[in-house]
Amino acid sequence: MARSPLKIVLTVLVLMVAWMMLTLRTDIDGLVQEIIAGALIALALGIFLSGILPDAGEGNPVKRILMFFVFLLIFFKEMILANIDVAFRVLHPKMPIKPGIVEVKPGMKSDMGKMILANSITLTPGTLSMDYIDDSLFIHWISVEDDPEEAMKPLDKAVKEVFP
Amino acid sequence: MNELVFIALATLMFILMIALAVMVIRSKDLIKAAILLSGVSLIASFVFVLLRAPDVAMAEASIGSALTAIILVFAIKKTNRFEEGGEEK
Amino acid sequence: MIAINVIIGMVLIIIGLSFQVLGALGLIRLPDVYNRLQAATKSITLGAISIAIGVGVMDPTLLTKAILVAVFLLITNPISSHAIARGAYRSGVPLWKGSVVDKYGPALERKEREVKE
Amino acid sequence: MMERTTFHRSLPAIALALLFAATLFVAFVEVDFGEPRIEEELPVNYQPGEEIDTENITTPGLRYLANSSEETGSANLVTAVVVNYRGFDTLGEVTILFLAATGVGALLSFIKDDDEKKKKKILPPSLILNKGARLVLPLIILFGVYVFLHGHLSPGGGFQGGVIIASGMLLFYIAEPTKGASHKVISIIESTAGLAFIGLGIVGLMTASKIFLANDFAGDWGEVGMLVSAGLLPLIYIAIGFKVGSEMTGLVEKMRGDGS
Repeated sequence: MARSPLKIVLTVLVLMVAWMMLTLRTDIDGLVQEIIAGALIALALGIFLSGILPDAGEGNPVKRILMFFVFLLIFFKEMILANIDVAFRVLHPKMPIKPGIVEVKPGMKSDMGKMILANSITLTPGTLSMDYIDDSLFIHWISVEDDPEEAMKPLDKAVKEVFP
Repeated sequence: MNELVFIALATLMFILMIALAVMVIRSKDLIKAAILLSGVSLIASFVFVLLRAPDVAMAEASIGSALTAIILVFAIKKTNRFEEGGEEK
Repeated sequence: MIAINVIIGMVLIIIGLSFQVLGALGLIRLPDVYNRLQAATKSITLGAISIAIGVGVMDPTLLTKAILVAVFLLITNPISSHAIARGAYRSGVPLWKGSVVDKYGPALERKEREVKE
Repeated sequence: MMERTTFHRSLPAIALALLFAATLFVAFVEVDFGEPRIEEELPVNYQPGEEIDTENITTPGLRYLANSSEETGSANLVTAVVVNYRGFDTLGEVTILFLAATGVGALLSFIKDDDEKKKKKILPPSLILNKGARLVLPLIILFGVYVFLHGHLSPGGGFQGGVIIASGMLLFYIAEPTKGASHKVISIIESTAGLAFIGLGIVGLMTASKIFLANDFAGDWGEVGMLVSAGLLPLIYIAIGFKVGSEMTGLVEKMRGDGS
């Protein structure tokens, strides 16, 4: 949980964007006031709270931000597929399920990456992340495959590019 | 809002609230009762939105359904989970 | 004549609602807590996001707030379902009898023994 | 849960509750919330926000509705009433909350945690919940600040914003059972915010109207609807937000005990 200056700057920027999204206005005077207030608040929160944010790993920031959008694309595609999958399983008269809890080993080291991977696994087809025990992730799988690691590869790779 | 829609929604919410409140009273498991109570608060906050009182709805949603439930759960954890005559684990 | 953004918003809201209904159906039909959570989390997250964005499209002044709500839901919903699943397993809710494999139980026992020593 | 044998005993109570609910419902349907209730007192062709002659008006609600944005500079009528017209009551309300939190702390200080419970080793908290709570906590606090800073513009205010911040801290406590904000910091924030509230009241004593908690700068700072407007109202709401937030956080912290 090192507090590098880059991390504080990024936190302040994200909080600032969130503030502007909350207080969007069209008149110039009001906008200027909101920007000043938002900058002060984001600065204070960023300096005080960037220490508690999870460790995000290290790497080239520009490349990681670009890869984040690639990850978002993959993630949204998987999420829509997941919903169609749920619809198919629920509406199918025989309910083709073969559930079980399997173990996979994610490739990333940073805590943030592990958390994001677990979250996106929960929202992708047929899987629900249960728990981390010593670096291995336990997944409840609605129809267990022979090689769960292989099925996780694309998502794991995408998250690893962003949060190594 | 359409008067009829308003009446239908409000009636539904009131019936749900009463049903949940009865379940809270009759539950022997106190943690279950605390969670159901937070459900009552959530529906109450929706009713406040229907009655055009968003300020009260915000207070009700955050105090009633989040803080009260957790404080009750913390309090129950310090004593017994089940009421007298209830099932023991 | 209805404006085009209202129509798009309505379509998004209807899609979201139908996903929510499917999630609720899954909650009834599937056999155990973990399978039900799967159906519920996925369809309710996408359904709620779709409804939020739909409202944002219908009223463009709310769009940024709707996106913020969607981001918040995307972070918090999977976390809460994970917490429910973990809590259920650790307080002894069994898997469905048709389950084929359970690697979590032994690992959890091993870890608990380690912590106690 | 619902034993059939005792169900008939609660039937009268249920019937009574239904009757009560029906009465309330009828009462609610009759009331036009948010609309001026006594239309006879309104001038012909009245538009909301238009200034009317308060001499002939006897209904306080109508008077607030017509003149609040002029007199207090607040775009949110509820805030105008809670902090300006009924500011003294709000001070009392905050004091009651403070007393409740203090009382809980005093009661719980008699209960000693048994040492065996402390020694019992538990599994560390789940990594996903822990990191997720850390990730969303700044966002929740930002939203709480937004709610109490915009109390005079949009629904919400000091109480709501403070409670939102407290529930964010509660999430952090659940995710991180062994850590938390120190009691000292919480009580310092709480007392400073309380003093600020009283201080803003004394400002009212020193300005033109010489009344405790008067809002004499209402028209001077900015137009209605701006972030900087409504005189002292936003400052009072900031003080209330910090006070309620720290009080509720302290309450939860006390109830939680030591990591159990």
